[in-house]
Amino acid sequence: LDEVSFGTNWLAQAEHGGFYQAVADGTYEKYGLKVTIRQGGPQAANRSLLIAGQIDFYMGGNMLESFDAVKNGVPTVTVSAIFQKDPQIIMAHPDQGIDAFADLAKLPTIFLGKDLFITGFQWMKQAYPGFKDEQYKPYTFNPAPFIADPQSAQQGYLTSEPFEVERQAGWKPKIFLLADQGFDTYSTTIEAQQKLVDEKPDLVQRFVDASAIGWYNYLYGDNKAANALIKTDNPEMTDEQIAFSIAKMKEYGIVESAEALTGGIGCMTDAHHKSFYDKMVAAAVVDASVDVTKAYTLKFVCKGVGLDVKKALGG
Amino acid sequence: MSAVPSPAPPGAPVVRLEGVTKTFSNGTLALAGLDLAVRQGEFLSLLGPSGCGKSTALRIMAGLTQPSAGRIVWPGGADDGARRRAGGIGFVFQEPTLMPWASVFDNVFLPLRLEGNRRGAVKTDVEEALALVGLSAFAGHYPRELSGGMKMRVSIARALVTRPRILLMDEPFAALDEITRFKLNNDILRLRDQLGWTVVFVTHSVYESVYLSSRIVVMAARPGRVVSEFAVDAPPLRDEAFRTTELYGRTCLDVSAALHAAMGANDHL
Amino acid sequence: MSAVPSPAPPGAPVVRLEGVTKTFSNGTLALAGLDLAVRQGEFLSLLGPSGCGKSTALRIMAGLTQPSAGRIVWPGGADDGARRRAGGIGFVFQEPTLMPWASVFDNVFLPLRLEGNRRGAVKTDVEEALALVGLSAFAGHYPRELSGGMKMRVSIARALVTRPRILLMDEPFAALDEITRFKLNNDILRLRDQLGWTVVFVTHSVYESVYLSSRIVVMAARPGRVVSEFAVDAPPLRDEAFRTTELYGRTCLDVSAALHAAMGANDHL
Amino acid sequence: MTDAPPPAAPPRPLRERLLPVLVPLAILVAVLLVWDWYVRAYDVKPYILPGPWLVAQTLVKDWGTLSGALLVTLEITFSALFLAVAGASLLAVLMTESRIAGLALFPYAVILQVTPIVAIAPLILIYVPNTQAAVLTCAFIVTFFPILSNMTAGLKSVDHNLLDLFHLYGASRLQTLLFLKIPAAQPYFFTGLRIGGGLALIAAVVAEFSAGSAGAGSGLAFRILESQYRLNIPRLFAGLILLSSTGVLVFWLTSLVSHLALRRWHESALKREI
Amino acid sequence: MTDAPPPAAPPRPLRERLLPVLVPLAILVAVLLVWDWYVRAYDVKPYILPGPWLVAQTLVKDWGTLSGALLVTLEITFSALFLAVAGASLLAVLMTESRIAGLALFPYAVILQVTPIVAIAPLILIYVPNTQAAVLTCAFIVTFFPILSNMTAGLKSVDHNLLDLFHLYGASRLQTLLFLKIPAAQPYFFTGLRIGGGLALIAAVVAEFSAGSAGAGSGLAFRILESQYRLNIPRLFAGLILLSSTGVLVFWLTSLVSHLALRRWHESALKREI
Ligand SMILES: Nc1ncnc2c1ncn2[C@@H]1O[C@H](COP(=O)(O)OP(=O)(O)OP(=O)(O)O)[C@@H](O)[C@H]1O
Ligand SMILES: Nc1ncnc2c1ncn2[C@@H]1O[C@H](COP(=O)(O)OP(=O)(O)OP(=O)(O)O)[C@@H](O)[C@H]1O
Ligand SMILES: [Mg+2]
Ligand SMILES: [Mg+2]
Repeated sequence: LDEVSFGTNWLAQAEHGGFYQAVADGTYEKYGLKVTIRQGGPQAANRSLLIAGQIDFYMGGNMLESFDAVKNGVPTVTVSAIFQKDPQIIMAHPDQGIDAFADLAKLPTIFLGKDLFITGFQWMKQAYPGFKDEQYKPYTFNPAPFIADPQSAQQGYLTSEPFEVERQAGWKPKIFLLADQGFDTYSTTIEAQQKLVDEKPDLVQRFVDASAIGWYNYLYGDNKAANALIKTDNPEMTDEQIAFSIAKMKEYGIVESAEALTGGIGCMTDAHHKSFYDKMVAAAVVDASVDVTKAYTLKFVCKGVGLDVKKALGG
Repeated sequence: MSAVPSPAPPGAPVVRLEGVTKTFSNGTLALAGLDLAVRQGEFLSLLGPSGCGKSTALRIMAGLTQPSAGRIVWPGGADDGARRRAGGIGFVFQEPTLMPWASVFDNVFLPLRLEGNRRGAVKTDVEEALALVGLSAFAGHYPRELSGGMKMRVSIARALVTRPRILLMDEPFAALDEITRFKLNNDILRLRDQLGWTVVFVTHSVYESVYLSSRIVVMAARPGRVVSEFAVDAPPLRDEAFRTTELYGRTCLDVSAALHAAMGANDHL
Repeated sequence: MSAVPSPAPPGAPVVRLEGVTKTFSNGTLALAGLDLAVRQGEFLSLLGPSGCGKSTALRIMAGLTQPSAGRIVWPGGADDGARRRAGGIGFVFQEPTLMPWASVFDNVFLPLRLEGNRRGAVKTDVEEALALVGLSAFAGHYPRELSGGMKMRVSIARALVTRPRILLMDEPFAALDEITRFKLNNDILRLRDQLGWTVVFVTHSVYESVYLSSRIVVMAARPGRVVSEFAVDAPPLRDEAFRTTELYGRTCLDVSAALHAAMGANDHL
Repeated sequence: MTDAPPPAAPPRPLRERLLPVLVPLAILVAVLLVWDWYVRAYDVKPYILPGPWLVAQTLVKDWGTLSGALLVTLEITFSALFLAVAGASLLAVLMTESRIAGLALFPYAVILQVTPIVAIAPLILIYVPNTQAAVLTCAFIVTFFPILSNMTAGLKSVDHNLLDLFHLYGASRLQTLLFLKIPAAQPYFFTGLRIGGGLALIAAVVAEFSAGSAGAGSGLAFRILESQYRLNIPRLFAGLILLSSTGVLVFWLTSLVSHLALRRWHESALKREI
Repeated sequence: MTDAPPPAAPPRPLRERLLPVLVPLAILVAVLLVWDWYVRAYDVKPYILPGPWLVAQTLVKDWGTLSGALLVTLEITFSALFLAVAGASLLAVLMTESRIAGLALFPYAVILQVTPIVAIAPLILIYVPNTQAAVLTCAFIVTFFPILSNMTAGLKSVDHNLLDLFHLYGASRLQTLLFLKIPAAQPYFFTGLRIGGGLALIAAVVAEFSAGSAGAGSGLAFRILESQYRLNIPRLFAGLILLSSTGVLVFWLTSLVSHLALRRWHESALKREI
């Protein structure tokens, strides 16, 4: 067995389900891998650990991170993209007359994490006139200020914040998936060091394939064991929340849409990458000098791995 | 500086300690049933072995220490605070007790400042007081830059600068050479004559006490108490010639003997 | 405590100040060209007006202050540090200079501790020194709980506890009553006779200086300098009878006169 | 004729001793009442500011999770405090004994102080073997400087006359340090310790935030952040209150140590004899 | 016969005065050289640890952005320091003047100290009008306690004999405070200020992290975090270095103020007369 460590970018949750599934049901082992999952968390530094070579694979949040890596000469590449759409949302109070995404520009306050502010929000300003820096207030992963202020919007993760807000405040927030508004980055990617890709392509391929199979099993098969693992890593996780997340992922086609439907989970295309890259260049989030093709490799994906499993499970 | 409305008539008690006992928190019995009356206009010296409670008695009079038993009576009227604010008391501590961050001038200026005077208004008062103790040239120096005797003289100047009605002095001249000491002795006698001071004076010098005092109280140690008392029946304003009188010589001998007796009365050394 | 290899023969200089000048950083000229030799076995008193540089001279001898010009010569050999570590010097500062966080016992124990002695081994030495100054009962007290005179006595005990070869004392008895003072005077004379001390002694009391000294140096102030010198030709071990001798009376008068002259020599007061 | 007020009656030790407990307690009750009133009167939602009663209930309910987390945090706190006290004292001694060392090192101590942990946490994680050590390193960095500053100030504030005394008796540097400078620096040291105690606690929390372990073996900080993320605000407050009480306790402990060391001689702890 | 060493030559003021500059500078050069050597020798990639030369270049290149951010941070720093000094001094006075107030308030000051900013930032954001004020509040909270602690210790350490003197001359509480307690507390106060200076800077950074503005008008913290997100590690280091230098400068400034105030009378600043 090859020992492999995989760092996620947040606490264990349903959005990481496929990886836990592959650990739990022995898929990785079948592919000759002994995988340790290092969960991330608020301010955890798993990305630095990938760069420093202390872990082998890292779960990237979106492609911008990879573009930045190229720009700064950091030799990491994206080898697979589990999520076709970034589950990043902006949500607003339901009773404030916010019907379209562009209406958000009317609100005096939008709570955003710093990373989304320097990326997604820059794009919003460019793509939708009316958004301006003055609207920004920092989001500290506590939705209370948003709930308290009807004239505000807030970033969120499709599968998390709306659930919490509804549970606590009792109303369903209006949800705008950024991906559906044009912020079409891949998400929950698998990043690895270029060196690993060059020297052990076989190992990378095995990890990518096993992960995809894990995901099919998680979405359509018996995921109890995976959820148990998730709950050991993150004791706060509830079955209710997991069920909500899985439902949302399916509803919005987070994992399976576009090319993934035919190429299998993890599939990426040059066109999709370029589309996002061009938007980011236009929004001046990314430098035009970045060679976008260096940010990823299509070598390992779109091979239809796991489609059979899906079929077998009746998905 | 400030006028005191109605000074008590000469001879009337200004302050009276009645059966004052002081036990410190560590258990030391410093004073046991001390009775002592200070009369208007008198010059009272306290004499006694080291550690017999002279400083403690003086501090109790000044209201700096509370007796554990007994009481202090101020027949003159007014309460503690008002009396002090009336510029009533001047106090020379046994140690110089200067503010290290303030110049000599500012240290002497302090009591006047606390009375609400502005620096410019009382500059000459401060300068006079400094001149009296021979430190005019050192007004701008800091306490750290002075010799031991000079510090003590600053402290004396500070006590005199308000021209208080009652002067309590705790071994003010111990750190001074004899000539300065004699000069200051005479200055004090003269000022007392002019201003009608009441003085309570702690000293270790029998000669000094006899030269200055109208009354001398000898104390014994642990527990501190009065063992004998002497009146010096001579006019208050004296000069060096007084040291050659028979009264002076005899009183010195008497007081010395009393002091010896007081020391013998306990296993002091 | 520690034996000093070869004490200088009686009469040979132990330490010599040659043309010592001291200007403090604030510009005060404390000493100007002071020449002074301390001889083996002598009891040298420094007398002079307050602020004339006695303490400064003493501190220079002890190596605590560096002269701005001139030099100190220690003919006895060995350098500064070695001399001190040989238990050579005992020093009584003008102020008690006690460690407030240490008990009386520990304060007196300090010099012995610095010599490397363990507490148990020198307990009796400390207790003897405390008994000498009459503070046996206060060994466990803290400096704050003592009277002014008692603090000074702790300081004296601390200087004596190492039985140093040379004793420098800066007005050690100023805060003490006359009886304690006389007793300590006699104790010092006796110990000096027994142990062959060389003593340099600063005092303001002419009588005390004549009673104790084999030589008296009178200084004048700003700039500090020697103005006259007196030898007291009497056996070193004296008693109260000495105070009635003609030599004593005459020397007192002479020294007093010299002191007066020294004070007149500047516009001191 | 007016008599001076009669001498004060002998001190009432019981009341004297109860006061330091009763007064803060009374204020506590007052704060709780106002808090409760505010939450009720303005109908503040529990996910914005939960009432005290709800927080108390949460504290009891989640005691298992929270107390475990508290223990983890306390361990880091006291390790960091211990290391910081030891390190800062050593460095302070070095810097006051040698002028050159002081000049050379102080700027770097300052740099350590002003470097944001959040920014260098990743670097620390890379160079330090495990998360535990990383958290401890971060907490140490935060706690270090105030103790160093106070210790240095203390060591420099020694009475020059006492220094002379030690010089005179040929005290070695070590002796001067042990018997003079360190005792004399105590009042400053203990002030530093009082600041450092609370700071170590908050540093442990911040360190956990930045370099943090997550999941099962994690400390109070993680629980607090997690509650925030989950909008479990009552638990967030329960965690904060646990943290605050611990802080007060640590402060009280360091103050007690300070009082015991100083009460016989230093003005700040001495009762005035009146 | 051995003579004592000749009296020390008159002090060499130039060398004396240059030493405090030269020594840290020498160390700085040494640190830079080692850093440079390490980066080259082990071929450390610039995205892990950029070499000093690269950082310097970045500093120059990005000076426009960074210096603007620095100004914002500095404004918060000095506002927070000023508010903390004022507030802490006032509170320290209140707490030492009234035993009851001291007992009642100190636990709450401690609570303020140990409450993690990150956790209460949302609350602050809700209750405070704008981001600027929120940042200032956070920075203030962090800076407050060390100054309070030192100031309190200072006000309590007044010589009891001097207190007696003031009592004797019927000084009012205000007079005692102004002419005695405050001057006497200076050495402690300045120690607190030295800690507080650096702390205010780091507090401004932390506050910006947690409650902070971003974008055009944002401070150094945001730039540092942004560089971290965007993997622009040389700029991250340039920002850190700017921050450190500012910290050293602030420290040096507070030390200078302290020295000027104490040099004529307090042991810690006084040159020994030897
Ligand atoms: N703060 C204190 N705490 C405990 N005991 C004290 C305190 N102050 C003084 N004493 C004790 O009280 C006694 C009397 O002290 P006091 O200072 O009144 O003596 P004194 O007569 O002035 O002596 P001296 O001539 O040496 O100054 C002494 O035994 C001393 O130890
Ligand atoms: N640290 C200092 N800085 C500046 N000037 C000083 C310092 N110490 C002493 N002086 C000055 O030096 C002169 C001599 O001081 P010194 O203490 O030697 O006097 P002294 O003869 O011991 O006086 P006293 O009998 O009053 O103790 C004084 O004028 C004093 O002002
Ligand atoms: Mg006394
Ligand atoms: Mg002197």
